[in-house]
Amino acid sequence: MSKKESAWTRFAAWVNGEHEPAESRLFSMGMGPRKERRPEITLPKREEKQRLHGFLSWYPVASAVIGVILVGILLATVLAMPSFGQVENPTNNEVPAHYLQHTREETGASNAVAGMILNYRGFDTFGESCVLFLAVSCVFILLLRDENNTSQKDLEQAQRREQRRKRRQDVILQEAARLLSPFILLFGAYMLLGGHHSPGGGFSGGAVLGGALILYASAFGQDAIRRFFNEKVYNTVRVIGLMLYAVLFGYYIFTGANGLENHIPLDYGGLILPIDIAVGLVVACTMYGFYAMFTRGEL
Amino acid sequence: MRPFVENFPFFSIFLVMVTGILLSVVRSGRLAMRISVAVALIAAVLSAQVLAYTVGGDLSFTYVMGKYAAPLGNEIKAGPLQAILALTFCVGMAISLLGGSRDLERDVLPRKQNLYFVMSNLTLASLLALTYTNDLFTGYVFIEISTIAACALVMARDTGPNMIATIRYLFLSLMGSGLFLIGVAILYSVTGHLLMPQIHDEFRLLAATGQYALPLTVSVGLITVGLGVKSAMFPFHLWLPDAHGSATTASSAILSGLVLKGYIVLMLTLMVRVFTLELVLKTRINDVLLVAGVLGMVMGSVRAIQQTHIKRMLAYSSVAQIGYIFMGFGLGTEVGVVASCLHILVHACSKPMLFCCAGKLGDAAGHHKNLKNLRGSAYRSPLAGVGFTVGALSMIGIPLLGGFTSKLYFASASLHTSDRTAVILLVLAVSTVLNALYYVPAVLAIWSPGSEEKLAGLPPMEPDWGFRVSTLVSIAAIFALGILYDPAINIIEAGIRLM
Amino acid sequence: MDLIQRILENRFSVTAVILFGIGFANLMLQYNLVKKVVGFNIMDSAVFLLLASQGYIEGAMPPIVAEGAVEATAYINPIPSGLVLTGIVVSVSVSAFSLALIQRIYHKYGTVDLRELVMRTEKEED
Amino acid sequence: MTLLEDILLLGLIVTAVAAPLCKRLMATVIVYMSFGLLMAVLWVLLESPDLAVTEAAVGVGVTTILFFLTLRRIHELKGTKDE
Repeated sequence: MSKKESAWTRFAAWVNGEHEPAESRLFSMGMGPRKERRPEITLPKREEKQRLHGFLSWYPVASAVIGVILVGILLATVLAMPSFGQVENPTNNEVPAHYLQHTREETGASNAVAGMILNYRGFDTFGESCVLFLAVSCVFILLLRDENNTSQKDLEQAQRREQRRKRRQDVILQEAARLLSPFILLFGAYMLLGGHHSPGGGFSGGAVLGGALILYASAFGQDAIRRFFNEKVYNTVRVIGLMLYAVLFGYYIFTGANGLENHIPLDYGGLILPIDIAVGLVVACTMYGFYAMFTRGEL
Repeated sequence: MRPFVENFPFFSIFLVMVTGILLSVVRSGRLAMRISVAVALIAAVLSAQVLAYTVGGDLSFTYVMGKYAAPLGNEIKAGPLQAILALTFCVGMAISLLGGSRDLERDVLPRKQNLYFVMSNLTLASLLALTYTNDLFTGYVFIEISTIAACALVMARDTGPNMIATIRYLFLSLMGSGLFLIGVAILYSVTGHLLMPQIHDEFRLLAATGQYALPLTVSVGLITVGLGVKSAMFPFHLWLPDAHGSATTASSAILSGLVLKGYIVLMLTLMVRVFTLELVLKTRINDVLLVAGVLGMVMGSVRAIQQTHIKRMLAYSSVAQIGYIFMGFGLGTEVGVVASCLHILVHACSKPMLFCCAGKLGDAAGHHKNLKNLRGSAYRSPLAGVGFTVGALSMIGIPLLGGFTSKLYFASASLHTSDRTAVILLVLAVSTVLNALYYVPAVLAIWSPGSEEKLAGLPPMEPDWGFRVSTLVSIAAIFALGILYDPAINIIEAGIRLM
Repeated sequence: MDLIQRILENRFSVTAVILFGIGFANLMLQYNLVKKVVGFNIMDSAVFLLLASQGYIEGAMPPIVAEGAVEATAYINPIPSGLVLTGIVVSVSVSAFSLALIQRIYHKYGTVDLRELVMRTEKEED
Repeated sequence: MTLLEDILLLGLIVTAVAAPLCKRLMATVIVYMSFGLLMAVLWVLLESPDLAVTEAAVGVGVTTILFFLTLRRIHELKGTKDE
């Protein structure tokens, strides 16, 4: 009786949440050796460390074994795959042939890659631009200065660094930046605007534009950039770029899927050129945004 | 000229994406939240229209994302199953945001709240795209969107353990998407296509001739494992409890209830539409899924019993529920897949509510999340208590509630397999008992009259209309799935048939 | 002999797979978070190499179509290039995100070693 | 051409192995940068100029800048310790 009562009191205590449930005894047959509980705060530190060490020592071994097995399987796989560089491979079917033969009259671009990613598979590329947008937003959440991630000490330190930078300006860097920035900007714009008939396009052109901004900012300080490129302009340009893409391509999808006629002219790259510009704006903003967040935590 | 309703899947995806982009310039967090909820509800209405249209006509349709069809350009495909899943995702997103809004305002800095809603909207967009997509590479791009957005949702709370949970989650997810991508690369190089119907044709041809047998098997395996890693299949679930347990309430609800399902739905689409169940059976991948599912069911529950932190308990419970879904896939029969789909719906309805109620109960007990400290909290917030109880009972599998139906369907699906029936029935029984062993004490704890003096000092609860609405809607959904399950089953069966 | 012949023929994909293994191992095994990110980047590049090598045709030209020439096999396959282009951008975004996260973690804990970090959080948890 | 390709492929493997093995993170990043450059040259040999341009601008350029900025923030570069 007393045993039963104690069982009952134990159960009541368990229900009240005072005890850990007696799971280990209930299911010892089902789960083999008793598993250790999550350590309480009162647990001695050494034990905790040992447990972690246990975890950390089998983990590398296991993942190394998994890695070796994976590579072995993949090696066998690629050796069974179609040979390198042959014309009769399964990938060289009617789809790339169609792209290559019709990209000019269907998309207005002679660069088949640009035609493919921005027209035939433009939805993927819209998703990709959204990935960039998303990444820079995440970096904003993480590094934009706020009370969580910046203490007074950090601010003072940043100020000191800024003053030191102003005192000792790097002449070589500044002269090089003054000399190179226009050319880099020009080259970026060329790549951006010529994406439909030569290598380049929105992504690389935008990255080069962003690179020029980064060079300028690192030579003359972000205050110099902020004169024409502050947070407001930044947000506007970025959102306008993506919205331009969304609206243009949404219109294209809507008309295409419903069999309507779209009124997009095919000269000068057709749909490709405006979308390239939109993507370029987004990418340039993204790259500069990364830089600004990574150095100072503000735009 | 196609019927106008066929534009709705595309409209819903683009609407949510564009809203996400525009929200980055909205200053006020509260306004951003209202817009997000409204947009999720509009998308839900659009999906409901698609559902009515596809079920009414017993059809599924492809929608060209551009001017050039099938093997050339992107496509999406919508049928009854996709429509009902999209509807569930939209409603689930609205429920999660409404139910977690109070915690959100507290956990996320006001200046960055609009960015949180950017993330939530893009998560929803990626879920919709993963549901509707008919293109493997679109799948990859949106998997990445949902990975980044989900990580951002976890880290939005901005505390130390949270960051570490995020980075572990991120690295494991990246491993998963790397495996998925190399699987896609291998599949592309032997079939030469990226659109699912074309891959299916090539796949069947190659399987019939026996050419490239090894690359095909390996690519199916890699894609399955990659998606499995991202959706917390059993041995890869280690990141989940930390990430889901430490995030803010709305994030936990979104991640547990919805994001995991996005990857599972893509896997389901691939298995049914591309590889087909018979061919998957031949590669024996489904056995791996079955074992992982069964182990997940048992181990997830066992670990959940050991937890004292209510959110971590719910997170481990998610591991177990995901195990059910994989078990259904692993059976390799159509009935099993139907049961899994039903379980996806049930879990997507009840998990967000459980997390929101847990958050509310924690509030009621003075921001404690330990079961011990939650005693009596249900009296301070009765609706949260009722919601938690209903959700918990549904997870255990009490008749009249959604969880019961799906478990019943799992059991009946196991009868269709020849040699595994006994094992699966046994595991189902064991896992039901295990579920009861952690949900019942939690429910009893919140309803047990406890330390009044401790709770008396707390300020009175403010009325939270968003939470009330979201809880009532989810309770209604759970009862609907438990009592009127016939229409849902019919829709799912039609959806699988028309995949 | 046949095997070596085959390996040499497929040297691009074989290299890609080896790189994938290296990247994968680093992503899993390194405790230093920055090195993990490097490992991830190597892994992604390996997949891109595998993809792009599938589109190559011996002796073909870049897929920039000249006026009038319509022989499709004269150019390499543009599809893998497009996919890789997407992939590169995605992997840069992910790297930036994880590096930002690493900065915050360092700011908070003063270390980028995962072992230490895990130990710290275990202690910190309620 | 084949010889150059082989050398580049070997170089890729060597840099990929070496990058994470370096003691100092600075060296890791520099070796990784050379990995990216080798990759860019390889894209040219694979007749994909689009990829080469993008890899050089995005993959090598921006990623490396981000890596270095991170190293400065986590005090792995010389002279960036707190004063």
